[in-house]
Amino acid sequence: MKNMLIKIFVPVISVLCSFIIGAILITIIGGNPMEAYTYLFKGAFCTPANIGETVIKAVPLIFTGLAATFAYKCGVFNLGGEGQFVMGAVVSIWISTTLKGITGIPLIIISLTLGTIAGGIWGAIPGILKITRGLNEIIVSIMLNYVAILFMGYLYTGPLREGNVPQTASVPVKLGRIFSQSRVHYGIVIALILTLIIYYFLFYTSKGFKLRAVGLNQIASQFNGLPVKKFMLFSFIISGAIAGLGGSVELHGTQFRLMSGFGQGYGFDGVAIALIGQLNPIGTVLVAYLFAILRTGATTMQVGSGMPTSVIDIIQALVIVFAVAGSAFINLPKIRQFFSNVFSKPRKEPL
Amino acid sequence: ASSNSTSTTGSTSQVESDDVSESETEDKTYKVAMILDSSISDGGWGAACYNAMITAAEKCGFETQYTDNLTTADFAPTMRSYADMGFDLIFAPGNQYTDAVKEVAADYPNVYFALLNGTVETDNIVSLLPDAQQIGYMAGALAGLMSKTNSIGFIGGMELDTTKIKLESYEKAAKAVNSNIQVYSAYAGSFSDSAKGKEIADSMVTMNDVDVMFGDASAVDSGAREALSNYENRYDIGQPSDLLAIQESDVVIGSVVTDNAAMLEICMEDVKKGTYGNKTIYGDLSNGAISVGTFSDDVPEDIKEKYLEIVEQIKEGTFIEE
Amino acid sequence: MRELLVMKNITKKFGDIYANKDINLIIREGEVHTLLGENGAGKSTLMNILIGLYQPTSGSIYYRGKKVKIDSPSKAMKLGIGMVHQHFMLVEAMTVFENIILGVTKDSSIFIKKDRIKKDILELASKYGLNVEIDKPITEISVGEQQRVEILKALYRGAELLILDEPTAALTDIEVEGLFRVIKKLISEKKSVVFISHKMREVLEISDRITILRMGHTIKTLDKNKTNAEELAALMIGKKMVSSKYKKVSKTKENIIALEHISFNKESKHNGIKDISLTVGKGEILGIAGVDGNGQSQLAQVVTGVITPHEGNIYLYGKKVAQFDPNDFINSNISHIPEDRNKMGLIGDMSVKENLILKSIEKSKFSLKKGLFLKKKIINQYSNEMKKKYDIRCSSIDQEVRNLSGGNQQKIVLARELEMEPELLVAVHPTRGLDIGATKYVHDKIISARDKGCGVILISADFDEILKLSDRIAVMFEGQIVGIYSGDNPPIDEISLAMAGKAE
Amino acid sequence: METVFDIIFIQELLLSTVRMATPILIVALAELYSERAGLVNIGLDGIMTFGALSGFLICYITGNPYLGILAGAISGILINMIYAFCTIHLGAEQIVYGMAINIFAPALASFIYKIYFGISSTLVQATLMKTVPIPILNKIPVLGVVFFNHTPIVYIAYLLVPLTYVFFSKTKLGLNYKAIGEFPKAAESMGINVMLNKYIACIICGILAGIGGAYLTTAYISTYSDGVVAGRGFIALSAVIFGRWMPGGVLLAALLFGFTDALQLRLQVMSSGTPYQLLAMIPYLSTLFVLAFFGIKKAGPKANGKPYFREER
Ligand SMILES: Nc1ncnc2c1ncn2[C@@H]1O[C@H](COP(=O)(O)OP(=O)(O)OP(=O)(O)O)[C@@H](O)[C@H]1O
Ligand SMILES: Nc1ncnc2c1ncn2[C@@H]1O[C@H](COP(=O)(O)OP(=O)(O)OP(=O)(O)O)[C@@H](O)[C@H]1O
Ligand SMILES: [Mg+2]
Ligand SMILES: [Mg+2]
Repeated sequence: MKNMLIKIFVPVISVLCSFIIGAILITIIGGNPMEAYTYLFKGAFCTPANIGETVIKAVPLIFTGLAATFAYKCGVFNLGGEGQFVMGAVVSIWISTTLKGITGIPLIIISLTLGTIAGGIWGAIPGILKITRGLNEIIVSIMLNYVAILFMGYLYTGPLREGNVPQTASVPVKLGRIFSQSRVHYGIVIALILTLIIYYFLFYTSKGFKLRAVGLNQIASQFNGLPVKKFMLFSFIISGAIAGLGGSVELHGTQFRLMSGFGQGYGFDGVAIALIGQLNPIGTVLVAYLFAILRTGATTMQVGSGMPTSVIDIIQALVIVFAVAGSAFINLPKIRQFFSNVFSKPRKEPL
Repeated sequence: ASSNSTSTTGSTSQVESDDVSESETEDKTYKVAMILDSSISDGGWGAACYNAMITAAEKCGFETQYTDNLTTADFAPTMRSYADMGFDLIFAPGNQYTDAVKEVAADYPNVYFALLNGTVETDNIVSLLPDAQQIGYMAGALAGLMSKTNSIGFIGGMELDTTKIKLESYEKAAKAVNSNIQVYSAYAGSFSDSAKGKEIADSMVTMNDVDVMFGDASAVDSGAREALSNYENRYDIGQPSDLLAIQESDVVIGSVVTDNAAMLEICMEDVKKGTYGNKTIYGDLSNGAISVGTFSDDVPEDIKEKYLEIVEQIKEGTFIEE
Repeated sequence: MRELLVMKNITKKFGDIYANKDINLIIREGEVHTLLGENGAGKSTLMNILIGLYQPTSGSIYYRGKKVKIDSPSKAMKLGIGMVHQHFMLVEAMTVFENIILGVTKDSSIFIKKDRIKKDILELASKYGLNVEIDKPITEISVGEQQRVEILKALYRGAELLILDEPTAALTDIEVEGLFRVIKKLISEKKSVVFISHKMREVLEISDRITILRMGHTIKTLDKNKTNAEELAALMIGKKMVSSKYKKVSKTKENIIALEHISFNKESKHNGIKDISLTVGKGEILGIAGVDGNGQSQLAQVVTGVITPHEGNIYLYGKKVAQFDPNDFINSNISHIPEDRNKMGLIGDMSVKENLILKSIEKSKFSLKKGLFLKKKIINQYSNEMKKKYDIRCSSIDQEVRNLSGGNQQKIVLARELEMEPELLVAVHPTRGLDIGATKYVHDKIISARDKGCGVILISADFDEILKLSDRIAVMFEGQIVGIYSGDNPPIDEISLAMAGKAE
Repeated sequence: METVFDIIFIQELLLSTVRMATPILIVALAELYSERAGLVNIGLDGIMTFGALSGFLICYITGNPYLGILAGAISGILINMIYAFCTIHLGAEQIVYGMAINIFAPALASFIYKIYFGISSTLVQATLMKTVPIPILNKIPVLGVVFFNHTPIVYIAYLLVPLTYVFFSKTKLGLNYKAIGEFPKAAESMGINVMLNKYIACIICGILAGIGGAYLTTAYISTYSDGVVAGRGFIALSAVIFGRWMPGGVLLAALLFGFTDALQLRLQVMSSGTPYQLLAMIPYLSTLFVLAFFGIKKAGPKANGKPYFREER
């Protein structure tokens, strides 16, 4: 009970803190913080369309966040979310624009599936290099991000270019919209179902349990008969596949084609989201949604109040800084002790 | 900051009708907004487009606003926000925004869109199309005339279509004025990595003895100019602003100026008159949207004369027959 | 004798738990003062307060009559207090030399004057008979040697009060004797020693005075000469303890495991095993005696499938093992109590419950459809049962095992391994660091497993333990088996010589 | 066309390699100091950007590039203190704070630039640091130009490599410092002040990463624009891992990146037919191949990335 209270209380306080500093900043540059924040709120929540935009924004973040969560749970640092996201989309666009004779939902399903596989393969590379050659996955996955993005650039300026703009053709079939008032597409449903599956897998199945064990102590896992390397490779592949599916969904749901800047920054956002969400799939979704609120709201706020875009980025960073600092703060041994002194009945003998 | 936010809560599909009636009253202040995927302070494309909007807006009495450093995924939502906020005209300076503009324009029939380098014409989208070929020809001709080493260079930021056309016609024009010309080109893969621009220019000079360069890569170009300034008799041709009119330089010999403001002005007037849509405003030498910039002293009089003659031919369409 | 140090009313809370409550302790100059207490009684905590690693919740410390505030280990060092921690504080990526000079500011030079310092250290080492290979990386020296390095570290810093927190847990008898010589030399120089150990024989041999802690409280301080083992044990656990003697059995015909010419050589020649042939029968305990660092770890890992031998074969229940994989060995009913419970046995960040079912989660008892559905209720029920049956003291089965005392951690490993009803149990240092109560408990469990027909390979550096439990004793030296003896009336002197490599 | 193995080509290629490797080297050393104390900082890109801005700004105002470098160093420290406080004192996740810096610092830099310079159609230029050839040495054929005709920052960067080596393997402070990244509790119990050293690590990291950024805008090019850093921080991060947490290795890694990038640009100029994206992949792919070929099992400082609290078990 007291834990729940603290868990809700602290993020709220942290976000408030960052807003106060943001307000000071806005005032300094001659803006009106109240007005700005009103826009922020309106932008994120005011109309069904705006709420929809927020959800749309959250979708790719959920995928990359889940990808990071899955890898980190097994103790592997997949920083290659962006590359896997992009490769998923790349294969999807290739398949869906070249495959003849299939249309409609079957085409989407094929396209998403192959995108997922592509992400999985891209994720498998650092995994294989790690378990066979002992290479550090961080460096490999960062390098692969650059390669994937350049490869995508090659495709949309070269072989898959359509017309006179450096971009690919648009996907022939798009993910359907759920509501008529907003652009929210079925990608969010896929994301949420995936979240539940991952949550169930990690915390309610034996394989998930073992995967977490490997993530926490590899040596003990090995001594206790868990196939450590298999799990590590598996988590790389699944992590990549999740990101790849994310890229595919983003392609079919919102972007429809590849062009410069596709998927930019989602990989690292995902890592931050997963960590802030305490490596819990549900937490990941919530944090991804918070990020999305900040971003859609921020767009409106910037547009409405006319502040430089950078101010919005500063406020966003402050939210991260304060939110994480807040939760780290209450987890400090000293502070935990303080809380337990305050809340619990005193005098408990040692065990 | 905006003050009439009360009427801007309309849904995506339809902007409320009182907005429309409002736009017909005379004392309405019109508003124009610009979106940008790079920075408006990049000293290149972004800055030029922004300044064009400011210039045009001052003339036509528009209020202005901008959002820069956008990622691809944010193009559409940002324009939607502007549309919701009651902006009349949205300026999207680049054909990479085409999709997003089309999508948002379809949902906001009463908001107007100006798409630079675009090829779309609808009821509320107007394309502004400075003639990339003419720009390339002009730069190429000047480079060809000025080069003493018979090697000239080109730096692209990304492989945009306009960039490719510029490169192509740059090469053609240079070869037309000097058949021995060799053209070297490279892409920085970025519009902001100035250091890379410097390295590319440096390697072109040292390896290929390039002595005149032209670039289509914003901040990267300024890096290239820095490399050139380390050598004697190496020159750069500027664009889209008239660089020598703003800043002194011992490298820049002239600029191919694109006056997007003139084209934007036409759009703004159309907005006011209510005659917006279904057209492409071409920008070329003949309507002054493209022009010859200030020359430096390094350009000898005879070359200048010859060059201006060629520009005249380009304007007439007789320079290179296709 | 003058009082060197007084700790007054020291209280230390961790979260809700009082690790120390109003503890009073007086250390005199030139004495060996022993702290005795069960696992989790608060000995290490008290000493960590003294060394400045922990800050007491309340209470005060007087050193040479002056009140002092020890807020960091460097402060303690300045006062002349040095400590050898229960868990080694050695940086594995560094050499012995580097570990010894870490943080020392004896001379003002920026650079490390290697040759001069080395000479100093070696002089000090030979003065106290602490034999160390100064240029070897920590990972390449044995546990016993690591212990010597720890002591050297403290001495090199010029400690007047040396705290030794369970220094003998990982040492063999011969090494313990060496350590006691060091302690006696220190005392003769008027230095003081705080000694912590669970081994009553050692406590009675070396101490001058003994303070007993129980559940965070000071129970009593006694003079060594005015007490005996029984009284100490009773004070420690709060009740009388009956020590047990186990009967020995002779080897049955039926082999559970047979090793034929097994060799494994990983890095150095000291680190492998060579040409080992052994059998373990049903219902017998084969004790492996030997100085720690003679290949016992590798032996244990080979017979549990963790590492693959380079040469030789292993037969399990008469069938040749084709592939070495821990999981296959587990499925063949082989249990393993590994030498380092924290590193190899337990997942510290997981709960008691999760560690208990780590190996058996996919059994139909706990899950359906190959683990797709877990029977959470049954798992909880089982864990609570185990908590009771094995007397695991934790606040709940959901507590992270990282926060349990060593004894309780070991009980979790024991519960997990024995509940599998193994046919072969490989137990490596099963009672290292455990108090006498817990030790007896573990011994009883191993014996009862044997009596149910389980074959046991018991590897221990504690010779007493080997003698007490083993039905047969094999002696290891430099990776080889140098002799096998019957556990009933074993020739102790002969075995000791064999352990030292002096068998004929 | 010239042959590829032309001596001038090689000289220019190497010169370009040295120039391009320098910022990566400085920043990789920054990360090396950070990770050796157990602090993984992926916010290098952000610190560099802010260093680039403040270096440029001060250089513009004072006309002195050296003051610009100093400003870069100071601002690097300031930015990195956010990371320092949250990760050292609060024990918060290091990756998250690196990310936060990567969002925060470039935004702040962009903001300050716009406020100060407004929007102009060309980039504002400041004074560029002059090269200071080293007498005699710069007369050595080929190598003289390649190595001894640079700005002082370049010399300092390369000098830092042996200095760092000496610091970590020959000095007491270096030994103590390394112990913190390996086993902070042991270090603490040896009387080493872990917190203090971690802060020092953050200060060094801030200084070097800030200088790395300021180098770009005061000694490499003389303008600032958003995005000047262009991902060099992440390359530096990789260089540390590639270099196995050793200064010599880091130098090699930075040179490899610099070399392949310089080569790639030249290949682009020479072969205009090849899609540039494929050539631009060369630095990344060659890194992967070199790594895969040699294979590194080294995991870096043991306590890297883990929070440390004195009273935690
Ligand atoms: N850092 C810590 N955080 C939380 N609890 C702790 C910590 N250190 C010790 N404890 C708890 O304090 C109590 C005393 O532990 P301590 O390590 O002092 O026991 P001990 O007497 O040394 O036991 P052992 O013989 O097993 O070494 C135990 O309940 C333990 O769980
Ligand atoms: N008491 C001792 N006195 C002197 N040297 C010793 C002592 N104990 C062990 N050594 C030496 O320490 C060195 C390293 O032993 P190490 O622990 O690395 O090997 P090991 O124990 O055989 O391997 P494992 O740890 O797998 O059992 C050997 O040279 C060994 O002889
Ligand atoms: Mg203890
Ligand atoms: Mg050993």
